[in-house]
Amino acid sequence: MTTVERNQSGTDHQPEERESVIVRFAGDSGDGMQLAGGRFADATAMAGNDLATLPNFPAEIRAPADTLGGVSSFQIHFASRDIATPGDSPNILVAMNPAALRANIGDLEKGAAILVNEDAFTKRALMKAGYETSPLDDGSLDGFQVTRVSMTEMVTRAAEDVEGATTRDIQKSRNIFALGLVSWMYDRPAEVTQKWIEGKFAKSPVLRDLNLAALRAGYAYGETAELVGTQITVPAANDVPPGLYRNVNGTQTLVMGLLAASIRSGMNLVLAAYPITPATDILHELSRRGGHGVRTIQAEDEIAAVGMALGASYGGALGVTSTSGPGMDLKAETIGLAVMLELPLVVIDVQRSGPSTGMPTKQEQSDLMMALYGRHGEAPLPVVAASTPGQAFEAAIEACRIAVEYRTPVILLSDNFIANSTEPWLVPSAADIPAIDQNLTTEIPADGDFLPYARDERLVRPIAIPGTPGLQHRIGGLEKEEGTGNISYDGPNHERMSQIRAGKIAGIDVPDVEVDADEGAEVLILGWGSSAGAIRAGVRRVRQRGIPVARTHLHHLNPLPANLGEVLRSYKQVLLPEMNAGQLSKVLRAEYLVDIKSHTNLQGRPLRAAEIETAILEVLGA
Amino acid sequence: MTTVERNQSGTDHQPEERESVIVRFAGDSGDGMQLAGGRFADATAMAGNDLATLPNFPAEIRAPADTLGGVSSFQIHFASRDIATPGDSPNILVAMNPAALRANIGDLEKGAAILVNEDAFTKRALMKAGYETSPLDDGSLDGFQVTRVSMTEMVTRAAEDVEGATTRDIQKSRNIFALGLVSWMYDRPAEVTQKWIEGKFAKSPVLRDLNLAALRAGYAYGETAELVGTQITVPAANDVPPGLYRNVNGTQTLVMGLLAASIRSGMNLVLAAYPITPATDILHELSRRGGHGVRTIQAEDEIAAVGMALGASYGGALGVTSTSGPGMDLKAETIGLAVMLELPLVVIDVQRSGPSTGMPTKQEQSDLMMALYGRHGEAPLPVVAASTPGQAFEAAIEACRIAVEYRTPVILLSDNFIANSTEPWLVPSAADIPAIDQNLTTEIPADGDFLPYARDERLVRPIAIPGTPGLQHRIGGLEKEEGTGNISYDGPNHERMSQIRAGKIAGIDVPDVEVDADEGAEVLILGWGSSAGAIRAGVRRVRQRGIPVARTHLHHLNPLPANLGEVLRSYKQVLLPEMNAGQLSKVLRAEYLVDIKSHTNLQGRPLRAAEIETAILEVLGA
Amino acid sequence: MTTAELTKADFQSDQETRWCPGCGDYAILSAVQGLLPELGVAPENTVFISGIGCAGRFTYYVDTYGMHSIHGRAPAVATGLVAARDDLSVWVVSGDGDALSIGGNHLIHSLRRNVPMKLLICNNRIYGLTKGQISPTSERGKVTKSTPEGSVEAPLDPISLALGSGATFVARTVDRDKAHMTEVLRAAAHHPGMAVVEILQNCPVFNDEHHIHVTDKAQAAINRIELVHGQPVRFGAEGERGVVALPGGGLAFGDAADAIIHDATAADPTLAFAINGLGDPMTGPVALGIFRNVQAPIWAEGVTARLKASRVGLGDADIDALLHEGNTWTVA
Amino acid sequence: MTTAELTKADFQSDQETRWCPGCGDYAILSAVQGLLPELGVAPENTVFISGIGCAGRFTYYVDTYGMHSIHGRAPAVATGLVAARDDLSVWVVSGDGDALSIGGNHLIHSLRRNVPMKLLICNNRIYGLTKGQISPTSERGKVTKSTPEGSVEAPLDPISLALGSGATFVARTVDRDKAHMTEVLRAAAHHPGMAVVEILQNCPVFNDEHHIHVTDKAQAAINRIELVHGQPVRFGAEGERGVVALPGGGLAFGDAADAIIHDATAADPTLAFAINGLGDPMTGPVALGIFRNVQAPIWAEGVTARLKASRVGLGDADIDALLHEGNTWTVA
Ligand SMILES: Cc1ncc(C[n+]2csc(CCOP(=O)(O)OP(=O)(O)O)c2C)c(N)n1
Ligand SMILES: Cc1ncc(C[n+]2csc(CCOP(=O)(O)OP(=O)(O)O)c2C)c(N)n1
Ligand code: SF4
Ligand code: SF4
Ligand SMILES: [Mg+2]
Ligand SMILES: [Mg+2]
Repeated sequence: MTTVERNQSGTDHQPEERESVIVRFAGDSGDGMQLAGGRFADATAMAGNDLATLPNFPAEIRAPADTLGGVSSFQIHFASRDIATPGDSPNILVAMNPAALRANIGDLEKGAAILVNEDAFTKRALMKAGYETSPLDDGSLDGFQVTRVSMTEMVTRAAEDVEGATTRDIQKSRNIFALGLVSWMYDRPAEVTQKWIEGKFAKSPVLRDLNLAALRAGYAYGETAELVGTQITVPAANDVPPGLYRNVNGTQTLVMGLLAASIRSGMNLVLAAYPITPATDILHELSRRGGHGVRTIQAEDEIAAVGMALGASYGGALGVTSTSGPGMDLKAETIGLAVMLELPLVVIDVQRSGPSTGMPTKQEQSDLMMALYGRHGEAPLPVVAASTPGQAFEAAIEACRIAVEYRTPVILLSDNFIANSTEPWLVPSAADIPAIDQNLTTEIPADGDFLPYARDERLVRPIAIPGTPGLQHRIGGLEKEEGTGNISYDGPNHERMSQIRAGKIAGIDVPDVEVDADEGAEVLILGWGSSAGAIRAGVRRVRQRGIPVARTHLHHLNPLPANLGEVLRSYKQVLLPEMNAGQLSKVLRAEYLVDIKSHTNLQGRPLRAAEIETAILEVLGA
Repeated sequence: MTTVERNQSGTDHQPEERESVIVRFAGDSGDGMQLAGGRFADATAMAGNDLATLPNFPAEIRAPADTLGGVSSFQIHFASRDIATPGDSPNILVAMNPAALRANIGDLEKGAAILVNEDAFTKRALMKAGYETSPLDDGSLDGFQVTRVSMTEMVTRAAEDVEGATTRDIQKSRNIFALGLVSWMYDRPAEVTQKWIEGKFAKSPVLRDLNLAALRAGYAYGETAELVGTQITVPAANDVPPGLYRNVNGTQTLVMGLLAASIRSGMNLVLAAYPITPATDILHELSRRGGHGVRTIQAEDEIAAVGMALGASYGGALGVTSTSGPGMDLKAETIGLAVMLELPLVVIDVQRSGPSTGMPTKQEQSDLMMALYGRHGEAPLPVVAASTPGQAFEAAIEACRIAVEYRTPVILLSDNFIANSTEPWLVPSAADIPAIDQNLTTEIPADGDFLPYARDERLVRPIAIPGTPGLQHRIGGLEKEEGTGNISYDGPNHERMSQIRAGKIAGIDVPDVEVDADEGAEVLILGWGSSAGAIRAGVRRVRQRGIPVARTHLHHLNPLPANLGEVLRSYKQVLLPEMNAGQLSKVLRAEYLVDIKSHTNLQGRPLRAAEIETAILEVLGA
Repeated sequence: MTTAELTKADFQSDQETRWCPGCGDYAILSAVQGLLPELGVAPENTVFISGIGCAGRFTYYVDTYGMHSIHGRAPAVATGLVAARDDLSVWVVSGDGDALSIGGNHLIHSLRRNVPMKLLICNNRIYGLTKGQISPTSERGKVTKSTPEGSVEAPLDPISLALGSGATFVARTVDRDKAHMTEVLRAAAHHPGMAVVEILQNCPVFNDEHHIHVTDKAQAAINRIELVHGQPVRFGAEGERGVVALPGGGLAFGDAADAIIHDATAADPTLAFAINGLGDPMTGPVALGIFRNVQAPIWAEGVTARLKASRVGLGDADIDALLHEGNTWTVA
Repeated sequence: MTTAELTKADFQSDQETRWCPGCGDYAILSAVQGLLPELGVAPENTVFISGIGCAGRFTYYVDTYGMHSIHGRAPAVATGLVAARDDLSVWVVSGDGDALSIGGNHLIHSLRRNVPMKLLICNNRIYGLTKGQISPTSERGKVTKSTPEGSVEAPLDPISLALGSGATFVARTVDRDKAHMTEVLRAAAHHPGMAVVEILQNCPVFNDEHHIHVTDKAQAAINRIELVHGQPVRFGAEGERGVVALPGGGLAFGDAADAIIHDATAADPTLAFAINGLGDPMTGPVALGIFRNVQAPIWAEGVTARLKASRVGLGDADIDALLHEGNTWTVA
């Protein structure tokens, strides 16, 4: 085995220091761009930079090679300071084929660097990408810093020493070559990737050696080739809080949150789900955790999935179901039943671009109104939204806490961006996680019958689960008599029960919003969900112009924080950017009669710092 | 056959004239109260009174005899002037058994008349109704005008002349006896009922004669018995517009509206539905209309039903599906598909009391938010609400018109009250119904390809149905490229398409609201759906106090009438009564930032004039 | 109270039954309540889950744990309950519409999974609660309010569908034969996997006497093909007829002497399927009894114990371990 | 252009196919596009409706009318289309998850109704589009991302389920045998009622060669039981084995000489069900061909003509007649 070493002294160039860099890897979906990007991100994290990533998949499993539809990309933004988004426009684009170049060039600003695998720019591939002439030759890339590398040739040569490597394997290692090269260019530690390769291919020495050779070749190419230009280095971030960090995406944290809530509450975790992009990974991740008191079920459809989760809850477990938009539609009736029964249930909606099948692999946060109102009748329930990959951990725990302690279904909103993008995460400690009290009734009340729809001071009902002697009772979707839970068609009782159900939800204790406000700020930028990063970055830009701004972010969409009305009314202007047509804006206008300005975006991608900056300046008339 | 004749001169009492009367028939669900009430209503309509009715069924098919849960009632309000509601508190209650008395007595004001079948007040029946002593004897009915009639005995005697009548048949004719008696008491024409009996039992002379005998006996009992007191007469209404009238419920009119729209548009009507109370009758009514270019399907579930309706629409028919709350939840995903495809589809939601199974036979209008927002993603669609049994005709036509002409799913909201209550209806003329233009594309465009997602000036797309040569194309739930309709994952295209879909709906031409305003009115009472009658009556009461009031009613919930904001802002106060927790209020507050006051009611019954009156006075601080 | 002392009364709730007079559901309820005490399962360890329909009311009348869920979804809810708890005796009570129309998908999938629950289909071949529309088991040509010109659809047969879905216990019985019903339900209760029992049930209001061919004594003598494991499949007033094997494969009606022996435990469901296909369920002859009763892996078997075991000692240390998985680094 | 002059190209749309290289769906598409011209139905009178999944993309590639609907609901949409229009040739293309998991209910109900549509199930025994989870046809023990410890569920068999639902045309074929596939599809196309065809389909990415036992030449020789109407049911490398009738009823593998004669038109679906139950679909032997092909009343037959006829002369007078039904009175 050969070792690749980070060796700055081997080159004549002095590395240039930058505060932040945005790199985008792009190639065919078979080219392993997600892998290359993910490895680059891990190495970057280990180098101590702050970072944010944005994977972008095609909808097809494997679209025909070299077509625009088949392009897959991975963007990473890393810096020596706290950053908030995967970045707007890449400083460098790695394009493994013509289609990748064509699909991504529009996002680049002039002056940006482009690194292409020139071997892939064949006539056929150019044609398939819709190029009539090669952009490498026809001048259309003028103004960009284009570097052409014969990657296919390079890996073939690098593989000469590896005995037993097939042509296919060699082709497949081009992404690792590119990774090696870019790692050199941005001075990333090669050891992290090297270790990963060694672990990953431990059982297949040929592949291990091949990939190590490709990595080394890429790295070495950077060091030696004049072509690549200056090496750039981004020092470790120094404005992030101290502690132990880990690079995570929002699926991992969400799953860890569920597990932590399950362990903290002592409740078994039952996840029933039907596969759907981008929610499926939650099912995948939890299915590996049988040892942690977890049972997962791949249901026959989303209706079954939520029914199963509810059945599990009825049996005393923490019943969870996860899905995306179309699956949410199907779960509505059972969620309404859970509202009526007042049983805990956590429903996770990993939002994607709608309506209908829409653009399943793209970003949107347009399921808020559905989460709040997507059921017949008066069926209020709590809605919690995760805001960043890291925060999804707390959001999941919060959703579980509310569901269990208030006996209610809770909708937890995540989205495609949170689920798939990564960021360094200050790993919390188990001891800091609040306890969750299931508070089951296990004894026959001394003073008489068990009343399943009696209330405590928070309007919460007692729960006795099957298996508890003497507390047998029946619950159902028909309206119930207060206290006994017997069927009741009495009008005033129904009104009272409706008010109790609503009052219970309205009374859930949620923290006040905290405002990050500059002295003299006249505009409040309010966000929810995964717009958090872009808003933070956009606000920073405006502040850098010396304009005072206030910013706050909602994690609870129902009930709303008690101080929110007051906060909204204390600013001359409120700007609410969201990746939908203005949904939260509607909710808040109705609630507080405040003339909130919407900034909306339905372009299937996360918001960008620049557009937030522009929107703020517009609102301010600046 | 014997003839029953209305014969006022046969009695000594001079009939007393009243402007309006409220009668409630109540009995066991097996007692035929709906039938008695319905016949009484028909006779009343034929007598030229204005009227409104309110049937009230138990949820059980046939609850155990004599229990409170099994009580069925039918209320009718009729008057010599225009009336708006089935009335708040009955002037007379007909109670066929103790349970009926107990279940209804609470709605009576002191002084009201009570007519009981005293034979039914057995020990066992009293006990089953929860009476420890007989209310007929224990003084608990003091203050009411109680008339005890041995109905069982009377019908048994009346049946002596009818050969072949079984005991069971005789028992079952008690409702007709009661009907006869009440018909005499309120001077209703007996011929109408008599004709109905003759028609209904044409094939069974025994039943015919038995029921005629029972009717006659009841009528005669009134004429001769001293007990019954004064006969009351309510002259024909004279403040209603002239024309041909018919007594209708909102199911009949809605079905006629669908048929009229189908005939007017020349499109075949395909209704696919899954049974659910109270929507099922739409399926029943339309299933009888095969001769009118109609095909109905009882689907395997609501998802299939809406899928079938959409499939039929795709084939060029007018696809309709009807359901109630729980079924709406299940249709959400397919409605979203229809939004994306831009195909006509009419979805009828006959609202009932929710959430979940709720109180299936009770009244509520709590599905508005779901109609507007109950789908994932940005999926706006038009929502039309019927306001009275008669108006459901126009509402149905309007829903069809919008669906067909704008190529969009439309949700038509009706409710339990509209569906089941009746009122005299000024029968419209076919010639006055607007034409509906399906406007199919049938020719290959001269200028090139057929573009299924091209737009006209209203943003409406062209439709070519299967079978049209040369215009083959594919549509689907994935986002589409503007114009061609090809799959597109392009972000800006998605945003444009989203805006087009929204803009098309927002631009639908709906009439301005008209305000019925008194000079100097400071408060506007705004309603939607079946609150229309109660609001009209409540407003009248306030006006009778000399207080100026303005009133308007919404039939289009999306898009909202263009002048609505202006109207709302031109009153100091806006009061919005609705049978939910304030749903429309929320929508309008968000839209117009007007501080609308809600009057809400979740008691499973229609609003009452008195509560509207009180609410108005409260808002006015009067 | 030990489970040995249980009586029928222990399984009767205090709620008033709300079916129409003469409804077959009363007899089914009574048979179940009569059987439960002898199963030795305490009321608190027994759960009834139902969907919506007249039959769905069942849950309220049994003094165990129970959930009256939503239309068609009871098997899914029961599956979820079992996924967390295989220590309970789980019963689902369903109507023909609930189980076979809106709930068809959950039915076939819970059957293939062999989820341990007893699912009773109260088959009155009609929609009772919604007042008389066709159900998926109504006969072709049936006139109802939704099919005034007669239904144009062939019925689903619950037995065939269950066998086609890989069911491990499949039986048919009838509300008016308490002894038969009890025996079939007893076997279902003892079946460790999923047991589906079709109970022909009268709806005197909307489909009166639809099963008279097997409930009227004289007609039943001719029409009831009794399935008894290990016994020849004979029927007829004198037991003179039999289900016989055809030389080219398949079955037919023939002489009692040639009758095949019923083997409910046969691995191959073919003969069960074939017997059910003979005759005519609407008019007879029709087979009653246990068609199939085989062992197969039970879904979620042992889950309660497994979850409990995996939870022993689970605590903050495990959370911390989870949180620290993978690459980490420290910022000082 | 007359329908006699149609060619494969007339059924090829201008959209780029987007399946993975080597996906079995290419072969299925090609077989269908090859068959369509000979059916004599103009492209404009042909409609493809699909659900969601890799297979669901099919619709975009056929130059007829088409709708890419939502997951599992294509049979319902097709039923509605047929309810209004029986003058079209309606095809539904589905995956194993689309048809049998989320869409199971619509499948069984459209089958019992015998709605005239051809429904193809591209059975790769995996979820392709969502990147590799078990499907309801995956074998017990299958390891996928959602079942890292192996699936604990028995698979559904589409043929058994269809037969249990009363299907009138049921067949199985395989993507790698174009001739067989075309023949089966041709018969399906000519079946006047609902035809369901299971096509064993390779997913090289997530379930490669799952059907190698019937696609590899040597293995296929041993494992393919060819069903040919009117022919003895024989198989084996030398045709030496056969499906034989057992004396007690039922079928088994035996000697070719004793093989039963396959009768796809038998009223009783028992033998079709029995043949399908023999062997093991995952490893072989497994029967391919047409299991059942019988005539039964066709749902909505003649509806286009009937609706048209009932519309002749329908106009304002009819609306007015409707509006005036029942008791009316006049206010002057
Ligand atoms: C989602 C939904 N759709 C429809 C209904 C209305 N509904 C209640 S019970 C029922 C069917 C009743 O038939 P069945 O299941 O055979 O039970 P039965 O009443 O005959 O016992 C229907 C359609 C409902 N409650 N929920
Ligand atoms: C309501 C809904 N749930 C889930 C999905 C996600 N989804 C898309 S295709 C698919 C299953 C694909 O498997 P299969 O039907 O076998 O088709 P294949 O891709 O294997 O051809 C799923 C679960 C969806 N689109 N809609
Ligand atoms: S309607 Fe029929 S099934 Fe329902 S309770 Fe009455 S008799 Fe029983
Ligand atoms: S994932 Fe499998 S089924 Fe889907 S296109 Fe690729 S090879 Fe075909
Ligand atoms: Mg039924
Ligand atoms: Mg598949």
